[in-house]
Amino acid sequence: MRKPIEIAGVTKHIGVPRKRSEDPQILMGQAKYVDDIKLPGTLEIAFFRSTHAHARIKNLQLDGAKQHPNCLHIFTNEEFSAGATTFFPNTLGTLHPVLLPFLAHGKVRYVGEIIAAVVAPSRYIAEDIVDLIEVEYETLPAYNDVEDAMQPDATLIHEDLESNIYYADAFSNGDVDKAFAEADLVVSEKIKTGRTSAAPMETRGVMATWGWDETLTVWSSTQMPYPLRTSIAVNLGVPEQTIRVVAPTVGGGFGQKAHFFPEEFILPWIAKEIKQPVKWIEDRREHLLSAAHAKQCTIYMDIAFKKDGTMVGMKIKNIGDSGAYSQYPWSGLIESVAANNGAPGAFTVPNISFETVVCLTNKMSTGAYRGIGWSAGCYAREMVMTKAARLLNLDIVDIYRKNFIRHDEFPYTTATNQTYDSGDYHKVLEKCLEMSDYINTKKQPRSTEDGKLKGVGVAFFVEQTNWGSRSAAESGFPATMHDTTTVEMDPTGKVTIRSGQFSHGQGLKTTLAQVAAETLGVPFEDIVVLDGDTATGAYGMGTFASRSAVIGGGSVIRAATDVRNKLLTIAAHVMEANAADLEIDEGKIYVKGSPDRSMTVAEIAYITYYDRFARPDEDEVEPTLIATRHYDPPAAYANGAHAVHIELDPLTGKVEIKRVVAVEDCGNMINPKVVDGQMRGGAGQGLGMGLLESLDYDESGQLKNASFMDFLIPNATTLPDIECAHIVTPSPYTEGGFKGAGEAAMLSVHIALSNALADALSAYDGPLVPMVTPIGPQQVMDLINNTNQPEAR
Amino acid sequence: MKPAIFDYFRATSLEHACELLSTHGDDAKILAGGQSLIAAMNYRLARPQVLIDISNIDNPNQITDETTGVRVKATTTQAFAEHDPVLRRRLPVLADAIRHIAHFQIRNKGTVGGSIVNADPASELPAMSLLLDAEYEIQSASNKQIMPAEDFFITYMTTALQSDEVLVSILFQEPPKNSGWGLHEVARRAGDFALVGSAAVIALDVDDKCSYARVVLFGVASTPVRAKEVEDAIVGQVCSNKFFEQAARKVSEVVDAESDVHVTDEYRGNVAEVLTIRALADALGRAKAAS
Amino acid sequence: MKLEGTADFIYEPTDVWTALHDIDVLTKTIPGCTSMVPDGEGGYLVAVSLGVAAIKGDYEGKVRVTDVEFPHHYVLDGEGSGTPGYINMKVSCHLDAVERGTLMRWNCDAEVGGLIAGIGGRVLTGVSKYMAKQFFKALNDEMKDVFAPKQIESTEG
Amino acid sequence: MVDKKKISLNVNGVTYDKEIEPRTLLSDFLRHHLDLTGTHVGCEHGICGSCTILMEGLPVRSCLTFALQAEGKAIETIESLDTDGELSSLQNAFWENQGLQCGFCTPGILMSMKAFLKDNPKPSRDEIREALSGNLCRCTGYHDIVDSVVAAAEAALSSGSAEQA
Repeated sequence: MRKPIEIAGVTKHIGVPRKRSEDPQILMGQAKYVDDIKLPGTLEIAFFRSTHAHARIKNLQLDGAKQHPNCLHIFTNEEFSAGATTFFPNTLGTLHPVLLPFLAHGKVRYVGEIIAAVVAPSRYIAEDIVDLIEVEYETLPAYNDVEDAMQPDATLIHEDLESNIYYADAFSNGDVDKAFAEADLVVSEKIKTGRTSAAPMETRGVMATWGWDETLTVWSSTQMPYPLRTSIAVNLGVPEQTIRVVAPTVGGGFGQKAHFFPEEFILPWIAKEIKQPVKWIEDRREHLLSAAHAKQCTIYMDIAFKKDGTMVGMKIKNIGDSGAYSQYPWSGLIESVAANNGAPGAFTVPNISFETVVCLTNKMSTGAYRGIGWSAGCYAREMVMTKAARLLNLDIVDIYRKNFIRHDEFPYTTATNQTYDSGDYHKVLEKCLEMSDYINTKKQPRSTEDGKLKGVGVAFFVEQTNWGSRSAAESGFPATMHDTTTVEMDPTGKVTIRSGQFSHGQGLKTTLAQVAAETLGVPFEDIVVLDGDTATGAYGMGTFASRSAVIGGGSVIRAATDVRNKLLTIAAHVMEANAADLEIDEGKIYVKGSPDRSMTVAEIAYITYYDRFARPDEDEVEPTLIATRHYDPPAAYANGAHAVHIELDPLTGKVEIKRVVAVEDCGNMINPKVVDGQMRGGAGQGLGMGLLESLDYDESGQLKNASFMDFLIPNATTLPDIECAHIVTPSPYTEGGFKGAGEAAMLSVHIALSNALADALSAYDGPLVPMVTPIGPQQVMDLINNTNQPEAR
Repeated sequence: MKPAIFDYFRATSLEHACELLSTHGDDAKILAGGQSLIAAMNYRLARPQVLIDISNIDNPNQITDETTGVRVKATTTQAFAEHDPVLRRRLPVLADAIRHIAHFQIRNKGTVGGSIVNADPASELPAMSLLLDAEYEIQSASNKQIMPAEDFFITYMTTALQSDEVLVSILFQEPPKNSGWGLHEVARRAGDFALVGSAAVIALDVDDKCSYARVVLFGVASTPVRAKEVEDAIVGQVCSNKFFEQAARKVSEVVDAESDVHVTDEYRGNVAEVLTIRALADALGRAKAAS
Repeated sequence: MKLEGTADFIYEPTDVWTALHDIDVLTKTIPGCTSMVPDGEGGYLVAVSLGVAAIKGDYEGKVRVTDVEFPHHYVLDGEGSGTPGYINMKVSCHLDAVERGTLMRWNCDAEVGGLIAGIGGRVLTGVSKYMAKQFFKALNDEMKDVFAPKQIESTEG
Repeated sequence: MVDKKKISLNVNGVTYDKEIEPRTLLSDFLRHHLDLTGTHVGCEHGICGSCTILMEGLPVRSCLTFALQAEGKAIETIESLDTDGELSSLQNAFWENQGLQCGFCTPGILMSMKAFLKDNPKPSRDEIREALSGNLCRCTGYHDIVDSVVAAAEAALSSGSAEQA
C-alpha cells in the first residue's frame, strides 16, 4: 500500500489559481437556490411570530384566521409539540440543554419566536391569514443585558433552571497571582462587543415533500445536509434511510446556516402531515429577527506586563450572551468557550486563568458565525495590549515581537493546552509591516491639511482551522467531527467524488477536483464533485470552521490514493510490469523510463469492469475502482496579519478605511485565487463587524433595526482594495500540508481597524483606545469626549 | 414580507389621477416611483386599499427653464433630473444633492415629487426645496394652488397635501447670479440616509459683504429647517471661515433632533454645527470664484 | 421609548384635571380617537385611527387611571394594539399651580412592539411628540368655551 | 379578493400576457409566474440590489416595482446575457477574475454593471465602487468584483463596442 502522495508546494494541479467550474451556471442565472426549485402543487407557509420578548401566551385566537377562504391549515404546539434534542455528546460540564421547542409552548422568550405556522396557496395569502391571528400575552420582565439577567433575583427565562446562567466553567494554568504581583503594569478593561448577524445575501429557505413511497425529501439552505438528515430522523421519528436532504446552490452561510433551525423540522413534519409539498422562504425581517445572531460578549480582561512589554499573566471573565435558547447544535458556548480557549493567541504568555459564563437573555439565540468567539476574545486581548503599549511607550509591534512563539518552538502547546503545529509568526508580521509601510507611516504626522487624522493599525492572528474531533476538543467542544469521501472511477475512466462537504461559495467543486486530479493523475476535466445531496454524497459534517480544504481535501487524497493504487495494481498485471515502476499522468499510465509502454486510465478501467480475462483474478484483486475513506486530523493552526490605514474626521467621528493589507500563512494552498477570495470576503465581514454592524434591542427586548435600512453591512465604497500576500509553512500533520483559511480575518482585521483609530487619536491625551465594537460615529465621538465608556470594575 | 391586498388604477395623466383620487378619497394613495411606498407596503406597515399609479402617465419626465428658476414635473425621475443640463447649470446644488439620494438604481425610478411628498426630514429634496425657495404646484379635481415649500412640511412624513390632492410640479428658484453653494452630510455608507446634513447658498456684494444667505439643515428636526438666525448673523457681514464658526453656533435655535440606533440627538446637534461651517466655507469659496 | 414634555394652561389645576378626565373632551382631543367608552372596571376602552404618511393603523386599547392624587398627580396606564404593532405605556402626569394657571409636566415610558418597532426608529419618537403637542393644543381650544381662565389680579406699574 | 388584472410585457425579447393580482411584485412575477429564477430576492426593501433588472435599459429594483407598473415595457434579466450558453464578455470577465463566490448577488450586479458600462465605458476603480455601492455582496469583499468590471470594460473597448457587454 503506497504512502499517500506527498504534495509539496505548487504542482500540476495544486497551488493553481484555476477558474471555478461552478461559475458559468451561476453567471447565466441557471444555478438553482432553494426558492428557484419548482414542485407542482407546492403550498407556502408564513409563520405567526412572537412580538413580545418574554411573555406567557394567555389566549391564542385562530378562529378569525381559519375563516379566511384560502386558509388550508394552521399548526401550533398543540399539533406538533416536538422540540430539538441534541445528539451531540453532552459532555460539557454543566451544560443544560435549554433547547428550543419547534413551536412555542405556552411561553415566548424572544421577539420572532414561532407560535403558529399557516399553510396557504401563496406566501401573499399566508401573510394575510397571519394578520388575522390574535393573541393575548401576559408580559414578563425581559432582559437585554447579560449582567441584568445574571442577577440572583432576576426572573427565570427557563423555569427549569436555577438561574439564567446555563453554563459556567473556570480554568487556570501557571501561577497567575504571582505573575500579577510581580508585574510592572497591569491593564484592566471591560470590553463589550456588538451583536451582529452573518446576513448572507440569500436568507434561509426550506422546502419539503412527502412521497407516495413514504419517503421525505427536504431542500434547505443548510451548510450541513447530513447532520440535518440525522437530526430530522431523530426528532420526527422517520427512518433515516427514507429521508433525503438536498442543499441546492446556497447563497452564503458563514456558519449561520450550520445550525438546525425550527423551520427545518416544522416543514418536513407538515409535508408528512398533509401529504403535499410545502415551502417557506425567509424574508429579511425574519432573518434579522430569527436567524442565529453572534459576537456579543461582555469581557473583563486583565493583562500583566513587564516594562519591556513581556506579557506575564492574563485574567479573563468572558460572559457570552446566549440569547433565549441554546442554538442547536453549538449552543451559546460557541462564543465565550471558544474565546477563552483561544486566549493566548500567538503569544507565549504562561500564566492564564479564565472564567467562562454563558447567560440567557430575551433575544435571538447566539450561534456560529465566521471566527465564532475568537472575534470577541482576540479583540478584548488586543485592545488591552494596545493600551499597554501606549502606557509603556512601546509600539504594539514591539509587544508582538517580544511575546511571539518563535518558529523553532513548534509544535508549541499554549497555556490553554492548544497545540500549534507550525508557523513563522515573525516573518509573517514583517511581511505585513513592509507591505503596509507601517513603520514609516507611524513616523509621519497624524493630522492632514483638511483637518482629518490619519491612523495605521496592525493585528496578528492564529486561527484554529480544520475542525476535526481534536481541534474541536482543543477549543472546548468535544464533538466527533470527522468526514468521509467516496472516490469512484467508472468504466470510461471518469471520476466521481462523493463528498461530505458542501460548498456554499467556497468553490469546493473545483478545489476538491484539483486535489483528486493531482492524486489520481487524471485530467481535471474528467472529475465531477457531488456535494450537498445526501442521495449522492458521502456522510460528512458539512462545510464550516475552515475545515473543507483540509478535511475534505485530506479524505479525497486518501480515497483517491486507494483507487490509484488499485488502478496501478491492475495495470501492472495487464502491462506485465511492476506496479512500483508505473506512473500516471493526465490519464496515461506508463512505465517510468519508457513512456511508449503505456495504456490509458480508461483502458485499464474498462478492463477492470468488462474483461475478466485480462484483469487479475477476482479473488486476488477485487475488480472495483471505488474507495471511501474518513479523515480526522489533529488541529492545524493557520496564522497571518492585517494592517489597516484609516482617515478619521474628528469632528463627526466618521472613519474612512483607506488601505487594507492581509498576509496569510495557511500552509500549502490548493487554489490561491480561492484563498484570496476567502481573505477578501473575511476582511469585508470583519471590517463590517468592526465599523458598522450592530443589532440593537431596546430594554423591553424589541429589535430596533430589523431591516437592511438600519442594520448596515459594508458596501463597495466602505472597503478599499484588499491587498493579499501569502507565506507558506506547510502543516506537518495534514495531508498535502494544507491548513484552513476561511475565518482568518474575523480574528484580526477589526482589531487592526480599532488599532488604527487609537493611532489616529494618539494626538489626544488618553490614551484613547476603543473598548467596544462597532466603532461607528457615535462610539468614536463618545471615545473622544470620554462619555459612556464601558467602565471596568 | 409581501404587500397586503389593494386595488390598482393606472392614471394616464395627473388630471386623471385627481379624478381617481376624488372618487376613492382617503383609502387611495398615489404610486409614483414607489421607492419608499412599496418598501413600506412590503413591510406591511403601509396598507392603502387603492393605489393610483402615475408612473406611466404620458411624458412623466419634464424639466422646463423658467425666468425665476427651473420647473420640474413631479413625476420626473431623480436620475433624469440629476443629469438634466439646464438644472445642473442653473441649480448646481440641487444636482449635487440628488446624487446623494440612495443609489442610481433607486434614482432611476424614484421621482422628485415622490421624495418630497414622502417628506422624510433626513432626505435631500425637501431640504433643497427650502434652500431654493421652491413653490409647489398642487392640484385636486376641483382646484389648483401654489404653495411655498415652507408651508408644506408639517412633521415626520406628514405634509399639507390633502388626500384628494396631487403634487404636479416644483419650481426651484435660482439664487442670485454670483452666489456660491455648499452641501455637506454625514451618512454611514454611500447611499444611506443622512444622519445630519447642511446646505448653504451665499452671495457677496461689491465689497465682499454678504448680500444673500440661505442655510438649511436636514436630519435634525421633524422637517427640514431653515436656520434663519444663522442667515441673519451673516447677511451684511464680511465673511470668513473663522466668522462662520461663530455664526454656525446659532443652528441650535432650530435643531430639535431625535436619537436612533445610529447616533444620539446630541451628536446631531453638534455635527449640524460642524457641517454648517463646512457648507458655508464651500459656498464662500464658490461665491468668490463666481464674482 | 422614553418621552417627556410640558404643557401650559391658563386654567386652574382642578379645571385642567376635570377636562383631562372628561370622556367627551378626550374623544374630541386625542388625535385620531374614534371612540372612548368606560370598560366597567374603572378604565376606558379606546379606539384610535392614526396615520403617518402611508402607515395608517386602527388601534384598540384599554386605558386606566391610577396613583390618583387629586388635583396634582395621576398615572395613565394604557395598552393598545393594531396591525402595525402594539404599545404599552405609562404616562405620569403632574399638574402644578403656577402664576398664569397650570403647568403640566408629563413623562411617558412606552414599550412599542410589532412591525413598527423594527423600522420606526426616529420617526416613532418624533411623531409621538408631535401627537402630544396636537393633543394639548386641542385640549386648550376645547377648554376655552367651557372653563373660565384663572383670575389674575392685575398689578399696576 | 380583488379581481386579477391583465398584464402584457416583453422580457428578454419574449412577450408575455398574463393575469395577476395587482399586488404581485415584479420580482415574484419574473421568478414564479415566468419561471425566470435567475433574478434573486435578498431584502424586499430596495437595499441589497440582488433583484436589480433592466427596465427600458435602466437598472431598477424589481422588488420595489409592481408587475403592473411594467405593463408594455421591455425588461432584461440575467437570462438574456449569454447567447446559447456562450458567456458575454461581461460574464466572462467575472469568471476569469472570480467576481463571485456564492453567486446570489451576481445577477443584480451583472445587470447594474451592464447599464453602468454602457454609460461609462472607461470607469476608474473608485467610479466602479460608487456604481457598485447599490449592490451588496457578503462573500467577496468587492475587490474581485471591481477587478472583473475593470476587465469587462477593457474587453468591451478592445472589441470596439460597449453593446458587447
